Amino acid sequence: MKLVLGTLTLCAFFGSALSPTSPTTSFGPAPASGALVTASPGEVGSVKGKALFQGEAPRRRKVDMGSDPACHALHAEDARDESVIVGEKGELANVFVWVSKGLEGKEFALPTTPAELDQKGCTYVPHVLGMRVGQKLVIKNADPVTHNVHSFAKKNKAFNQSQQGGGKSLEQVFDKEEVLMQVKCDIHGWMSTYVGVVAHPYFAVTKADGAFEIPGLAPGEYTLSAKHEVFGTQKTAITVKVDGVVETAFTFAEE
Amino acid sequence: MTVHPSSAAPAGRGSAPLLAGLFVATAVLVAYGFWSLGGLPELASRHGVSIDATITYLFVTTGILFLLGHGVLTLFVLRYAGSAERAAPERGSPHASSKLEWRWALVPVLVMCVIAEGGVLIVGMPAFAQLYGEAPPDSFVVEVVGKQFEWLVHYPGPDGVFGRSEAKLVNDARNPIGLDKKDPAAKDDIYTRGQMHLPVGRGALIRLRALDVLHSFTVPQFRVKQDLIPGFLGRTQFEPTRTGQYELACAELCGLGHYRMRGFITVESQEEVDQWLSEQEPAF
Amino acid sequence: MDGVTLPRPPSARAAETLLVAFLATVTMLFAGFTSAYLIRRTGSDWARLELSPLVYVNTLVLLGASVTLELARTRGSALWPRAAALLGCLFLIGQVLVWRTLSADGQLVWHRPQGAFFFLLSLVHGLHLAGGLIALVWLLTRHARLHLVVIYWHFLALAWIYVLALLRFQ
Amino acid sequence: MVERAGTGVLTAERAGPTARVEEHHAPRSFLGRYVFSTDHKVIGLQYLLTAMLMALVGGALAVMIRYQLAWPEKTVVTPETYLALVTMHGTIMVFFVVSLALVSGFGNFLIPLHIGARDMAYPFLNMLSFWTVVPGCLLMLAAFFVEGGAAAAGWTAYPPLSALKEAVPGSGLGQTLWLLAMALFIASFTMGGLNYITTILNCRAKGMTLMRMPLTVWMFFVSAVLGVLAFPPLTAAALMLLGDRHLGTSFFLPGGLVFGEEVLAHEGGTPLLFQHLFWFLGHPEVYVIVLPAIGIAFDVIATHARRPPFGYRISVYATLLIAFLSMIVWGHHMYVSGMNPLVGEYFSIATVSITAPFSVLGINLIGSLWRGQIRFTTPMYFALGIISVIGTGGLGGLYLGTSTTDVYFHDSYFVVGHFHLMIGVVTLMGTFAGCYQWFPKMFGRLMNERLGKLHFWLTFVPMMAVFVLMHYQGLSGMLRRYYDHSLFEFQTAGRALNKPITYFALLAVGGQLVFLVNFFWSARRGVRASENPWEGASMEWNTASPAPHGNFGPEDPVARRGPYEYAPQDSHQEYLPQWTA
Repeated sequence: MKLVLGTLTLCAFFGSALSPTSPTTSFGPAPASGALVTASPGEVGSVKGKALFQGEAPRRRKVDMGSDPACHALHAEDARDESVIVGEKGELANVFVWVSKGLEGKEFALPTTPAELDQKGCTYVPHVLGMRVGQKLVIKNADPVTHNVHSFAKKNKAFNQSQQGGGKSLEQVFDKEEVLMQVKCDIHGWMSTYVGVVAHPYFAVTKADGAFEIPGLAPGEYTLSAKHEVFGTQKTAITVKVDGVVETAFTFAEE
Repeated sequence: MTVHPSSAAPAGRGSAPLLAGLFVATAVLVAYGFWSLGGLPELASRHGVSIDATITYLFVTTGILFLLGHGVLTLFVLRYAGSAERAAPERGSPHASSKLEWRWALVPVLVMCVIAEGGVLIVGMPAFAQLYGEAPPDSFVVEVVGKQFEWLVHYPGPDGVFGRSEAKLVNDARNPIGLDKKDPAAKDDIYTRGQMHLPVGRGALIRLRALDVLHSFTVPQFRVKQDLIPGFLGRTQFEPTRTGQYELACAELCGLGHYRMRGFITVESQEEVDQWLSEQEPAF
Repeated sequence: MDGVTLPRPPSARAAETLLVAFLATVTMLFAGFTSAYLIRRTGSDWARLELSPLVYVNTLVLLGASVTLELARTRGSALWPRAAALLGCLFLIGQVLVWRTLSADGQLVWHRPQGAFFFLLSLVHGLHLAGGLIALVWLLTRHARLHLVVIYWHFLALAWIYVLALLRFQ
Repeated sequence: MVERAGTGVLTAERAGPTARVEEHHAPRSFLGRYVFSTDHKVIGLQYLLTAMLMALVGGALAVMIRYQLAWPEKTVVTPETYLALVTMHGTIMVFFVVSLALVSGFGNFLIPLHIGARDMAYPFLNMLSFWTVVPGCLLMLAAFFVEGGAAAAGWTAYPPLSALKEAVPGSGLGQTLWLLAMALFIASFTMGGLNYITTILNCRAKGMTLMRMPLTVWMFFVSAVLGVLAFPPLTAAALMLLGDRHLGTSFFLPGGLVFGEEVLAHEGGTPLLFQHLFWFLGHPEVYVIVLPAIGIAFDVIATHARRPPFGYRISVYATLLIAFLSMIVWGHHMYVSGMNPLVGEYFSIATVSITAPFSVLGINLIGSLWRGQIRFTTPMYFALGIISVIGTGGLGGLYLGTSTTDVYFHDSYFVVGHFHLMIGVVTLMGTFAGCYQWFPKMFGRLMNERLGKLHFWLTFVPMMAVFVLMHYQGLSGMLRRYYDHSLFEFQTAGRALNKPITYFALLAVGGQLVFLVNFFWSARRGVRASENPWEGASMEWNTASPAPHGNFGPEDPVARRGPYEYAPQDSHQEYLPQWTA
C-alpha cells in the first residue's frame, strides 16, 4: 500500500522485491513529489477486521445545543451524541486502530495532502481523525459561529485558538506520536473530537459497520492496538505474511 | 534672593468664563445623562426593589453633592479670577481662620456620615438580607455548574435530591457535570446546557459550582451577581416576579469565550415549569 | 552655579530610618504569608508538619548569632562579628539540611501544602538572612554601622522564631 | 505660619559639626550624567521618559481595544488577543505609566527640591531602583512576542485563570513574564518608597519642619508608606502563584479542576486567598497614585490662586486617615465573590467612611480658591480640571463601595468608568499639571501655554466623555472584559454608546500628541524661564532654572516659614518665599 515512490524506484533498480528480512530499516525520505502509491501485491500483506461492542448499547443522547441558538438552528432534527455509535449487530464505529509496535525506527514519507478537520453544524467532522507525525492538520470552520479549537495534547504542544465563523483555516503540525488527543471547543461544550497521531501510515478508523482495513504492511510481527474514546484500548499481536490478509476483531465492553 | 516679577503668570480673565462654562457644562451634561441615558434594565425580582431604591437614593444624594460642588467651583472660578484692576488678593492669614477650616471640614464628614453610611445601613441592608439571608423554605432549588464557557443547569429530578457528582467522571459530551451513575439519586437528575426554567413568584435558590475557573452568575434584570468558585459550593437566591425569558451572563473573566457564555432563564408558571421538566431526558 | 556642590552624606539617622522602613516591608511580607498560611491551613488536605529536631538546633545557632552580635556591639571586639558571620553561615547550612531531611521524609514535596509553606517561609527568611550576612561581612572591616546590622539580625532571629511558632503550633 | 522648632520629630535633621562634608562634582561623562546618574532630577526625568514610552504602548493598546469594541464585526483581533490587550493595557497603565511617571518620576524630581535637600538620602539606591524597573518594562513588553501571547487573565491575575496554561492561551509563558516583570517593578518601587521615606524624614533643610512641607511632599510621603506596606503581600501572592504554576503547589488551586477530560492534580487551595492578597495591595495602590496627583493640585492651586491652601493641616490629617482606611477596605472588590455577607457589610461601612476624609480634601481643594486671585495658567487649568474629575469619579465610588448597589454594578462598565476617572484621568492630569508647573526646573524653559491649553481641552473633554459614558453603559447592565457585546440582548442599549466612546477615546489619545510635541519642543525651544517664573513661595523656586546638580548654591537653604505664604496678612509683599529672611 503506502510505500514511497522513492522506495519503489530503489526496488526497480534492484529488480527484485525487498526481502522480508531486509536489513534496511529505513525506507528513506520521499522525493519531492512524495506521491503515495500502493505497493503491488506480492510484497506486502494487510490487516482487516472489525470492532464490536458487547452488551446493551448505550442510548445516544440528544445533543443539547440550547446554550447557542445559532447552533441549534443549523439542525433540522436533533443531533445525536457521537461518542458511542453501535450498529444493530454491535458494530462499533469511531475506533482508532493502529500498529503500535513493530515499526520502530522505520521512516515513511509524509503525504503532501494535509489532514482535515472541519466544524459543521457545531460538531467536528470527522469525529475521530487519524494523521501522521509531521503532517499538516488544517482546521476549518464551516459554521456561522465562532468556535475555539482547544487541544489537550499530553505529549505534543497543546494549543487553544479561537476561530471566527467562516474565517481563516487554522493549521497545526504535531511532532510526537499521540493516540487520541482530545480536541474540543470550549464555547460549545458538546463538541469534542479525537485525533490519533502516529509516525507511520498504518492506521485506520472504523466506519459505521465497525470495519477497518490496514493494507500494505510489510511482512513481520506487529502489535495492533485499537482505542475507543470511551471504552479504552485493546491490543493484539499479529503476524503479517507476504500477500497474507490477517483477520482480527476487537471486542469492547462497558467497564 | 529677590522676587522676580512674573514673566509667565499673568493670564487673562478671559479664561474664567471659559472654564466656568466647562464646569457648568460638565455638571449639566453628566447629571442629565444619569437621568436620561442610564436606565437600568426592567426589574424582574423581588429584592431588586431595594437595590433599585438604593441606587435611586444614591442618584439623588450624590447628584445634589455633585451639582453643589460644581456650582461652587464655577462660582469661585468666576468670582476670584485675577485681574489687573484688583491689585492684590484679599489678605488674611489662613491660620487666623483655622476655626473656619475645621468647621468646613466637619461639614463633609457629617454629610457623608449621614448620606453614605446612612444609605448603606438603612436603605441598602434589606436587599442584602434578602440576598444572603435564609432562603424561603419552599424555594425552587436548581444547581448551576459553570465551566468554560457554558452554564450547565442541573435539576434534582422528581426525587428532589441532587445526585452525587465527581470531577473525574466529567466528560464533555456524555456527562458534563460528572454525575455518578451508581448513585440512585442521580438517575432521575436532569441537566441542560444553559436552559433554566424558574417558577414565577416563588423563591429560587441557585446552588453554584464551577469546574475550572472563576465565573459569575449574572442576570441584570434580577439584580443578582454571584461568583462561582471552583472547589466551593456557593449559592444565590432571588424571587423572579415577571414571566419571560432572561439571559444569564458571566461577569467574571473566565477565558477567551467569556463574552459568549450565555444561558437562558425562562420564568413561567409552576405548571409550565413542571411540564417542561417532565419533557426533559433524565441523566441516565 | 557650576555644578560643584556640597551634598551631605546620609546621616546615621537616615540609615536607621531606612532600616526601620525596610523592616516594616519585611514584616508585611511575612504578614502576607501568615494570612495565606492561616487560610490555607483550613484546607481538606492539610496535615501536621513533623519538624526534625535539627530545626531547633538551627534556631539556637541563630539566637547564638544574635547574642554574639550584641556582644560585638557592646564590647566592640573584631572577633565577635566574625563569630556571628560564622554562626549565620552555619544556620543557613543547617536550614538546607533541614530541607533535605524533610524531603527525605516526603514532607517537603510541592503538593503537600504544609511542606510548601515551610519551604517558602524558610526560603524567604534565609534569603533575607543571606542579605544580612553580606552586610555583616561587608562591615567586618568598618565598625561604623554595626548597630544597624545588629538590629537587622535581631529582627531576623525574631522572625524565625515567629515562623517556627506559626508552623509548630497549629 | 511659624512652627515651633526644636522638639521631637518635627525638627529637621541638621548637619552637625561632625558630619563629613565632601565635595561632589557633577559627573561629566555622558554615561554618568544621563544614564547611570545618581542625581534625583535626572532619575526623575528618566522615569518620566520611560513612562512616556510605556504610555505610547498602553495608549496603542487602548486604541485597539476601543476599535474592537466599536466595530466588533471587523474582528481586527481574536478574543484571546483582546484579553491580552485588556490585561496588558491595565497593567502597563497602572504600574508602568501612572506609578512610574507620577510617583517615581515626580516623586524623585520634586521631593529633594521641595524640602531643600541636595539629593535623595540614598542616590545610589535611587539609581538602582530605576535600573531595576527598566528590565521590568522590557520583560512586560516581551510578553507580546512569546507563544500564546501576553498574559490574558486581567490585570488582577486571578487564579485559576492565571495559574493554568490550559485555561487561556496567555497563561503560558506570557503570564510568567508578567509575574517576573511585576516582581521587578515591586522591587524597584519598594526601593524608591524606602528612599522617599528616609529622605523626607531625614534630609529636610534647616527649618523645614514636617508642617512646613508642601502638601505634595506630604502626599508622596503617605503614598510611599502605603506602597511599602501594601506591596509585600502581593509579592507573597506572586511567589505562591509562581509555585502553583510551575512547581505543582496548591495555594490557590482547589481539587477537582477539570480541563477537557483531565482532572488536575491540585488539591485544597482557595482561589479567594489570592484575591484577598491582591486587593490588600490593589486598593491602597489606588491611593498610592491618586494622592500625589491631589498634592500637585494643591500646590499648583496655591501658586496660581495666590492663596495658601484651605485647611493645610486638616488636609494632612485627612490624608493620613485616608491612608489608614485604605488598608482595611480591600474587601469591597470582592462583595460578590462569595465572602461572608457580614464581612461584606463591614467592608461596605469601612469603605464608605473613606468618603468623609476624601470629601474634606475635595472641600479644601475648592476652598483654596476662596478669596484668591486666580491666574489662569496651563497648570492651573489642569488643577481645576482635577477638582471636577475627582468630584465626578469620587461620587461614583459610592455606588461601588455600597455592597448593595455593587451587586448590580460589580464588573460592569460602571466600574471601568469609575476607576479610569480616578486612577486614570486624575493621575494623568496631575502628571500634566506637574509637568507644566515644574518644567522650568527640568529644562530651564516654560512649556508653550497655547499648546498647553489646547492639550487641556483635548484631555478633559474627551476623557470625561469617554468615562462618564461608560458609567451609563454600566447602569444599563453592560459587562466589562467582553470582546463583543452583541451576543446579549440586555447589552444592546449600552452597546449603542460604544462608537461615540471610541471617537472620544481617539480624540483623547490624539490630544496627548499635542503634549508630546509641546514637551519636546519646549525642552529645546521654549521661552527661557527665570528662577521663579510662577512667583511660587516654596523651596524649589529658590534655585536656578534648570536646577543644578546639588540643587542649591553652596549654602544650604533654610526654610523660614511655610511654603504657601501668599497674600500674607502681616506683610505688604504679595507673597513671602519660604527661604527669604
